[in-house]
Amino acid sequence: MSYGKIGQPLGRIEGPAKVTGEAKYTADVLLPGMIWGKVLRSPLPHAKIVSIDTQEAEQMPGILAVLTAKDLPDLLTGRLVYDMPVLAIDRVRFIGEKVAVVAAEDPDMAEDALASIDVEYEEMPAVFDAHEAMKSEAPLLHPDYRSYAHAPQKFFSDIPNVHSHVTWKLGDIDKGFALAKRVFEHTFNTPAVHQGYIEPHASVVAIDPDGRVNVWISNKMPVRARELLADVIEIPEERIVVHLAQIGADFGGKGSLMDAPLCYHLAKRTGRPVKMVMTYTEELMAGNPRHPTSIFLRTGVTEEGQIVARQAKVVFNSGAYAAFKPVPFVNIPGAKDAAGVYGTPHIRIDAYSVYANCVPSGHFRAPGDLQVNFAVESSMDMIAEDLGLDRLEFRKQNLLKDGDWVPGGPQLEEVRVAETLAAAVKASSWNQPKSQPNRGLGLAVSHRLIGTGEANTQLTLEEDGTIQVLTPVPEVGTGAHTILQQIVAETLFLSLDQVRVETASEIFKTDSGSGASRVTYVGGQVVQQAAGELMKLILAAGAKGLGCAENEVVFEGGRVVHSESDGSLSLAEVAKMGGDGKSALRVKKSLNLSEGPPMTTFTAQVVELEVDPETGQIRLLDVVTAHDVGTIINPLGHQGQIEGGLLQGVGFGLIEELRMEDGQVSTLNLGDYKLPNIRDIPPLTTVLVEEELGPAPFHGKAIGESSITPTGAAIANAVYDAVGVRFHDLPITAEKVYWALQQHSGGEG
Amino acid sequence: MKFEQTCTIAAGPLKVWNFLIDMENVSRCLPGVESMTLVDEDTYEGIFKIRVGPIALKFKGTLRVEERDRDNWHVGMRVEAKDRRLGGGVRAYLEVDLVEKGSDETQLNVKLESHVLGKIGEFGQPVMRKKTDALLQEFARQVSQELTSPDYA
Amino acid sequence: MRAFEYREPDNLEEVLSLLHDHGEDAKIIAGGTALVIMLNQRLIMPSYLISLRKLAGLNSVDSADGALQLGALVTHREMETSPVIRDQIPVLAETFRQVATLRIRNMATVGGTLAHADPSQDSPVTLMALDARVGLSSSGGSREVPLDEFFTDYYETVLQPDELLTHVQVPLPKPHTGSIYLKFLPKTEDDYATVGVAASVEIEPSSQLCRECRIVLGGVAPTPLRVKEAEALLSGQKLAPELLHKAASVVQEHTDPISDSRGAADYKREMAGVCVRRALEQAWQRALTESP
Amino acid sequence: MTHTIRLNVNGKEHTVEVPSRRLLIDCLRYDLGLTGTKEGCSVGVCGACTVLMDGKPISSCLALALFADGKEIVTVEGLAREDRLDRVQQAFIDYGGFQCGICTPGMVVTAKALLDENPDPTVDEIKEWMMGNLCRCTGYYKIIESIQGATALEPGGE
Repeated sequence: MSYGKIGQPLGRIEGPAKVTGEAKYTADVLLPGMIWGKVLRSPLPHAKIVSIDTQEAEQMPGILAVLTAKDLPDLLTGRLVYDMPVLAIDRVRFIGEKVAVVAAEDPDMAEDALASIDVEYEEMPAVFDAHEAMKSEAPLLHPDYRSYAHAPQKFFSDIPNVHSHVTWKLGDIDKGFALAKRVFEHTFNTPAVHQGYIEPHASVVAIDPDGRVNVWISNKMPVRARELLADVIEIPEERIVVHLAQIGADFGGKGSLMDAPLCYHLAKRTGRPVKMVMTYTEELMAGNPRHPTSIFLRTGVTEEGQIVARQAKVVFNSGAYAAFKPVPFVNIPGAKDAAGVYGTPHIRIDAYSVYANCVPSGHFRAPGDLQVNFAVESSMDMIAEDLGLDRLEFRKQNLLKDGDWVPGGPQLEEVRVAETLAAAVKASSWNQPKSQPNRGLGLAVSHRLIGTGEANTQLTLEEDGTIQVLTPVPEVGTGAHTILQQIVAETLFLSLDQVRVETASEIFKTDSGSGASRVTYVGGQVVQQAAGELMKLILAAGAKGLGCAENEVVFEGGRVVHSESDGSLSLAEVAKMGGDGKSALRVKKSLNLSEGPPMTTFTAQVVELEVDPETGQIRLLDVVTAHDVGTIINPLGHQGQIEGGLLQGVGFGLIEELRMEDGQVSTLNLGDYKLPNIRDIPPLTTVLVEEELGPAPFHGKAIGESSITPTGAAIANAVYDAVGVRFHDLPITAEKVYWALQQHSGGEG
Repeated sequence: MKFEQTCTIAAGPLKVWNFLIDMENVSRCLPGVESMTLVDEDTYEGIFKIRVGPIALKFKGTLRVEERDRDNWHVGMRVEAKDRRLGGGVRAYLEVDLVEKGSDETQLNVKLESHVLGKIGEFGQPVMRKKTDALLQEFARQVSQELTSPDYA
Repeated sequence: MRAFEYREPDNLEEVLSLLHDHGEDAKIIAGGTALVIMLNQRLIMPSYLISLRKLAGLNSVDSADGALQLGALVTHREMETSPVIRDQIPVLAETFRQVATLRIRNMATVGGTLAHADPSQDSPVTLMALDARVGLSSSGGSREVPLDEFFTDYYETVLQPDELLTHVQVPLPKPHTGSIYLKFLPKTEDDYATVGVAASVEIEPSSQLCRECRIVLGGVAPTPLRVKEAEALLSGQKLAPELLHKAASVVQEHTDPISDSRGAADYKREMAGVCVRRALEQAWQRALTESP
Repeated sequence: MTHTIRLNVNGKEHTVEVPSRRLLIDCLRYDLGLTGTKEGCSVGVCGACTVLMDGKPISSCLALALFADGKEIVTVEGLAREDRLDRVQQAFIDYGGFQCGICTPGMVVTAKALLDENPDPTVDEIKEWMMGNLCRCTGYYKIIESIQGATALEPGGE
């Protein structure tokens, strides 16, 4: 199938704004009379607040308000479960929790005042490790968690501090292990990792004289944010306008209200617009990083090397609050992939999300998938070796097939994992003889079900003949707006400059926003459908204007043409006669997909690396990433998603760790919390295994969360291949490799 | 952060004990203590200064003796102090144990568990650890020196 | 940032007199790359900031009497790109090129990095291995201090509150000398060194024996660490693996690293050994190729 | 404790009254309203705040506003000339050199300085020059392609 606009490697529609500095992010919002808010955070991981003395701070120059929990309504908030106070109420549960907030004429003055607030704490026993928190003697962080609004009753647990326990099952796990000849048990751990977006969270609130609340916020789900904000500031949703700004990347981390409720309270108290921008230190101390996770796998394999049973226990450290988890079961969805890309008849997966006195955890691109894939794909290599099987053949033998079920997913069709894996292997040096000592190859395979949810749009034929596409989804950087433009232009046979994508949240009641790689799938479908309906309206209005019947007109060359006469109308002309005379033609559409298609997408990666045995340092020599893709709507953006995700996967595998000691994050700026830079990138080969059969418009598939997932495991497997040392914990730092090698060679003499 | 220091002092345990339960001696042996005043039987208020390069910390707070177990030669004291200018503080528990090695020889074991809080804890934690370790070492050295100096009776 | 008074004298006398008057209450600012962070984080709160940015005369690289004289205000980028330095002491340009990123190098100054005395910095290590001396001035007079007597502790030096570091003197390497700065970056390419080693080896060209050498490490002690005991091991000797191992283990004994995000203390100690071996080997190679 | 500074930003002279503790980034963003320059890490690592001072890339988060007195500053707003994008800007769009765009002002300013000094850089030279600019979205591959692509375009604007 060939298209006009689909498949074009187009630059971003917001490109000129972004390269000239005109694009406005929340922190760029400047309002007359605007003042600044800064928060005082808890230095203790778990303590009662005995008293807070703000008197001195209030007297300081430029200080306009100092608020503590006593000044706010006694309400909790969260992306789903409401378990987190806006300012700590009587008790702090992590180092970095907000205790008081100051508004001042400038940020320096606000900082001046913070040091003068005196808080007296009474320390309480704290627990930092999720497994420790699950023990009977552990201090309880939220004794009343069952009473929180939207707490997921179906997933309550009697285990201390477990706020959600979700089980996924296929077949009968006991039967599965009974069939197995060999049973393997492995445990893996991954650390907290910050999303690393370069824009720290920012919020601005301005209250109009009539009480209307204007909000700017780095949040990818503005409609949902409005709903959440309405609850926690007790203002009806209709009185709140969330203005959409550019978002300096999300990667799952920008779905909460963060400081917006505080901005509101300060604005209300002072009568001035209030801005709060977190410092990056605050981001690292009190953002919502990827969950530290431990994964226990129990695998049953037959004599022939067939996997027949997989039991998994995945423990997610939620940190002090579950407030940053958006899904209804308030747990991490990626746990359901604990059987990997392998057809396994008997599966039982238990995911526990556990409170502990650390920074609250949140979503980060492919939430849970990376952690679990690292475990699953490492264990595949370990089992193969133990059974004396080739690790590639062992995988091939067990791959998912059409008709297989995946936990928490559908019965699969169009399974293309074998092709994807073969493509990755073929593009790599897998089948070449091992070149040098201390070099190794590793592979890993993952899959990801496409995200579901609700999407909305409004399409309008404007009087100048252009189409305005309104979406409540902000551009978080993934290129969503460009893709929506392409889909509408393609559907309406228009040139790109005739389609303008604009954002607005006011006119939509609900919306899932950006996330879970759903924008192209759900958001694409809704604009495609709306465009189809708009075309019908255009043709009808055109026919009316041309004085003929609807079935006598066609849309050709951007005009409504009466096929029998020469008569035609431009879109601008149609617009003027459309609808009820003056107003433009308009379609407003909503689409809510609760079930995904019976299709998933696969990624296979091969990593080649070299280990310096004297230092443990790892150098990536080559990375091949192969993707099972449908029609690619925008190759430039598609490849960008692959490359960006891959480097985040490399960070997860080799570099990144939000280090904590007794709940205190010790990597508190980007000088210590290292993100990969331009000199750290590995040589990369991308292979696209294309077939036009995706579920998204024009048979596209999702890509946003694909390349990040298998990299950690592929690296771990390559390290093992290179030097014979198996790592159960990420990241695999030079230091860990060095000591493991010392031990290793010590053992062998 | 946890620290331990051990040293041997050429003095009997009773002599060392009597020296250590006098907070004036303790404060003198601890570098950086600027003042220490008795509030009640077991509580002292004081000021303690430490420098890390250009960063000058001045902690003001209390020291409370919480354990004084003469039979087991064990003292435990809690320190809570704040630096208001910088915004941060320390919370620490210091344990001193004496082990009789002979009538004229005592092993001094010092154990410290400390938390550096707020701004001070956020930055330079590793250097603070080193400094604290050095401080404890110096404390043990000073105690030993004073006890064995001819001036101390 | 806490408020402060800003002074920007255009002559040295005024700088020194301000320092004399305000001492501990004042801070000198040049490039600002380290100081502004500490000010911004409110780790330091001086009453006065004395800027050297309008001060003339301390920003040149001069070659005279077998030495390079570096003004304290020469930037890292100038050190990296200066033809004189590249020609006469290439290892110095190589070292400065490895410091942080271009933006930092455009601002940070030679004097600033020495006065800041962060033991993880690169250039003090190489400068020490090159036997550099620093010139310090106060309104009471001037003195010169060898760099290996300059640093006293983490972020601390012999600089008195009323003193300013005005210049650095680096003797030109003797003939048949090879020098290297090796920056060990196991995590990402933009980081402080987990271990940094500067090695300088002068050989006797006919015998190829080591006549004299310098071994200085960064990141493994409260100050840049020169290990004379290891240097002594090498003098009069020929390069051989066992000798390098011996030198490396002597170096390891002298290290006193801290555990941080760049590595635990025991790992840094091990790496100090590896890096010293590698650095000596490379320096030796350079010395050999220097020889006609 | 305020001071009057005179600085030239993107070819325009400004006289601004600033407190001594004002950072250059805040002066540009809030005193002059030039919010194109972004603040990321605040410690000179991420490069989002990069501006050119007398032609050289610096971190405006590490410079006091007072440092800019008498200097020429170029920000991202100063690259395009009369609606014509600089070639670096155009190439970043054409080659997909950004996604969320928060690092882009610092990226294009830094890349512009590179091409001013070295019109035909190798990949290694691009990497060395650009190392101080972090991007979390692209994985940098398309940033390298953008800069290489820019060298093939006519120098823009002027």
